[in-house]
Amino acid sequence: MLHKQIASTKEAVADVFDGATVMIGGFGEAGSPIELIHALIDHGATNLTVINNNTGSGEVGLAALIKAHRVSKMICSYPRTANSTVFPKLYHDNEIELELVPQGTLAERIRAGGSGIPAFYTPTSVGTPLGEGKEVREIKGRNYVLEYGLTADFSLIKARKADTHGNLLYNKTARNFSPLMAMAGKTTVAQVQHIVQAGELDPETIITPGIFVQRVIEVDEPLLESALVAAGETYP
Amino acid sequence: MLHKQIASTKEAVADVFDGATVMIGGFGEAGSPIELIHALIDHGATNLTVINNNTGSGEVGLAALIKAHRVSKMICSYPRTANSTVFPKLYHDNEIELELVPQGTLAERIRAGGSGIPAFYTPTSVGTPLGEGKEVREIKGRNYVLEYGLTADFSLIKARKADTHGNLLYNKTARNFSPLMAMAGKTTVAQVQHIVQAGELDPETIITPGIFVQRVIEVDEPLLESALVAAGETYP
Amino acid sequence: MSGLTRDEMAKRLAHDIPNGAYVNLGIGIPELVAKFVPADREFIYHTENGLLGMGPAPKEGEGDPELINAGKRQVTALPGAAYFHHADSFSMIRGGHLDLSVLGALQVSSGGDLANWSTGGPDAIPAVGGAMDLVAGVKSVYVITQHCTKNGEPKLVEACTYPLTGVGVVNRIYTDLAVIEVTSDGFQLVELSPEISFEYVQERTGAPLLPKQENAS
Amino acid sequence: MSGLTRDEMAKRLAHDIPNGAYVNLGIGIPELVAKFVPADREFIYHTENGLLGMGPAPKEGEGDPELINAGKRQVTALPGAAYFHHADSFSMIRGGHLDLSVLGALQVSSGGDLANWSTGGPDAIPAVGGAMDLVAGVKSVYVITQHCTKNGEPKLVEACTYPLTGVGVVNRIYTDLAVIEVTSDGFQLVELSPEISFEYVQERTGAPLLPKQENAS
Repeated sequence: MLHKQIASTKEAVADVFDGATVMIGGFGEAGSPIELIHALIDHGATNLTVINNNTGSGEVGLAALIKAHRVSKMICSYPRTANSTVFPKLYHDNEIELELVPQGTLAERIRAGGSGIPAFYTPTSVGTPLGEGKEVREIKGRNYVLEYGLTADFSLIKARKADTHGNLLYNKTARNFSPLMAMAGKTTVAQVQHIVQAGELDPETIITPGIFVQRVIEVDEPLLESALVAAGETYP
Repeated sequence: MLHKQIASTKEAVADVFDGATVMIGGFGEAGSPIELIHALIDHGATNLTVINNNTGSGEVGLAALIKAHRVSKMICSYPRTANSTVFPKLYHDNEIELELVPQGTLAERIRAGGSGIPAFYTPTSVGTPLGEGKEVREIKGRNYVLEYGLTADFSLIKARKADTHGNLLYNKTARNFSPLMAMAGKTTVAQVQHIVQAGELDPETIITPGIFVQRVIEVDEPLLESALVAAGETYP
Repeated sequence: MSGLTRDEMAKRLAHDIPNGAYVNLGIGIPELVAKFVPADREFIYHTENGLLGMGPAPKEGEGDPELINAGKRQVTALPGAAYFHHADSFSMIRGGHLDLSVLGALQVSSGGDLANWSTGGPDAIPAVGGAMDLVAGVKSVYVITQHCTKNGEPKLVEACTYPLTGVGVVNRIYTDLAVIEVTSDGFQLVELSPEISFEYVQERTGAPLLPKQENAS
Repeated sequence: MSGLTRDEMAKRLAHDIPNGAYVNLGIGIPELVAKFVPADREFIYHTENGLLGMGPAPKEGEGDPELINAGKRQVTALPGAAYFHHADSFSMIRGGHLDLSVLGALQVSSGGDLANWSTGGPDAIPAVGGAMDLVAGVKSVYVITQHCTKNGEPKLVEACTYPLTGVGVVNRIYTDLAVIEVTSDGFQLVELSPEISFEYVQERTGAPLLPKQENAS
């Protein structure tokens, strides 16, 4: 009686509103929910704050979303990767804002946001430009900076398999940020290669329990970002 | 070439020193590493600070350790359970200290300690006696208390299966605090029912990666606390 | 005028849980709620010791002492269940992912303060478990309790005298006598139990009880 | 006097890693270290994007674009490997569970400050990745780098002029010319590369270099 399965990627992102904060899973192309991102481009929501480790590559997926001027701010750790040209151009032209966050702090801030932890202290970035302006506190003789939890209106992620309760399994290092983003998103949408009935997954092996997932959409043969980039594809 | 397998429970706890902080896995008897606790009683280390959700039952396992006056302080969320008589007596006689911590805060403090997070804010306990004396901070209009990470000199835990790299799988709700304590213990000792060769466990299903585990000891038929208590057994 | 039985209280509460809700049931009367899932609804039960999709007690001899609930009683796992560790479990609770926490009470104040973990007596062993996390994090908190103590003292009061579990956290109270909403104006009657009068409930309540709103459902 | 090649530098560093160490290799020259595991030793490689037990690149056509390292290149998983999410991965890093982080450098100061993520130029796109977490959390930080920039400027300096990655975090530096320990007294020579003189290294180092301690191994 749980109705988490959605019929189309279009429907899955239909309520993303202008100005929304959207977390997008993936580390480079590994785990990038490219079909959901393309549906978001089609949908047209704009002035988005996007949280992702990178900024996409080529002119498909996240890079295409940025190129379409739908993203006003990126929160990420590494906006500079191979074949990443769209973000640098907009950044140099002052057309997009960047909040640069160390990768482990980014992961922990997302986990904290999803866990009801509003803020925490971390040794990362103390004494560096990324720690500037942040509250520093000495605890047991060492300095730490205060960092705040991150949440999102929507989290778009990719997984290998889901059951009808929204329980998720991932594929190898495509897991990365997605289980955390599932926790931190008010509405989490997972595109998965296979949806099975509740009871078909071993409860000992579930990585993301279904409580963190509001919608699942089956995309049985997802596009591969690197292949599209190599072929010079663009979206739309 | 990794040498994590230990031949005996005696050897596995041989370096626990007087005054050590010891995390012990389990929620009630589920996940309690009873053979390691008994080895710790035999070993004789005293003046221990023990972190466990409860305080044991009957006069075996954790309750036997407490009865032997080896524990000067308990950090737990629920020191009062069925057949729990040893702790209440010592507590009333002022022979053991108690730090009472809400269960979710206890779990988060252990995870924080194992994750290099020295402190975090949580809404739990605000305005209650357990929040008294703690720093309160308003973040986005809501009050939170500051809580500190917990680490341990030793963590003693129980798992279902390990490989020779120390990767662990658990059994059902016996998982509870153990993956967190594995992270927070400087030396983590896991008693497991089966040890298999590295490569025999599916890397997608590992709950505790071996980096968090320093010693594994095979106890193929672990004692059951409730059965011992029902039979009126005591230890030693 | 006897009011509802414990089972009837549980059934009444279950009636108000929406389909698909993620629910944590406390120890005691709250556990009875699981017996009364209305037709055409499915609730997913969470137990804070690491299981989502908790089912009823196992058949005799089929249990696993390592598959238990927060009250340390043997349970089962339903199809679609998932196991997880305590930090993830309390991320669900603290992070506002659970829809409903059903708890017992020693006292509830008209401001929604809950006291349910300690009588504060000098001989009591304090034990809090997960109650403070549940009330701090779960979207809705329903209390299910006898309206009065065994000695006839009101449990619904102006201000709690026992140590608090949380401040301003209770949304609704289900007792043998009535269903009561905690509003910004204090206790508000939602429904009287059969054959129970407003005055009868007010007499047994330690704070003003606002009458049922006519337009309320 | 040409000094070590990049491969020789990597091999020299690998020689100092103890058996059973958990190691994170940064992008670039650090990656070469994996080619030189000494006989009778086993290192477990961690990649911060979620894998412990990382193995070499897959054979042609056998890779999975979803099995990559932090440099986003395809890798393999060795027997005993485990996958995990980013928060767990950085718990390993920040929590001090990794034994060694091997990183490249733009500059290292005699106090052990590291600058390796940005030249601070106005046109640079700042990108930090996991470097700040690695230096803040991992037990030992070894830098592997050419002793000087392509323009012949020293990379080992009194004080970094580029934006810092961490303060006082570097333990050792492996260059084409020497192995240098960062001590409380500053840079201390551990070993010269073959045919390289102390004076030659000192001339190319932007801070005083203490001679090798006679009793040091």
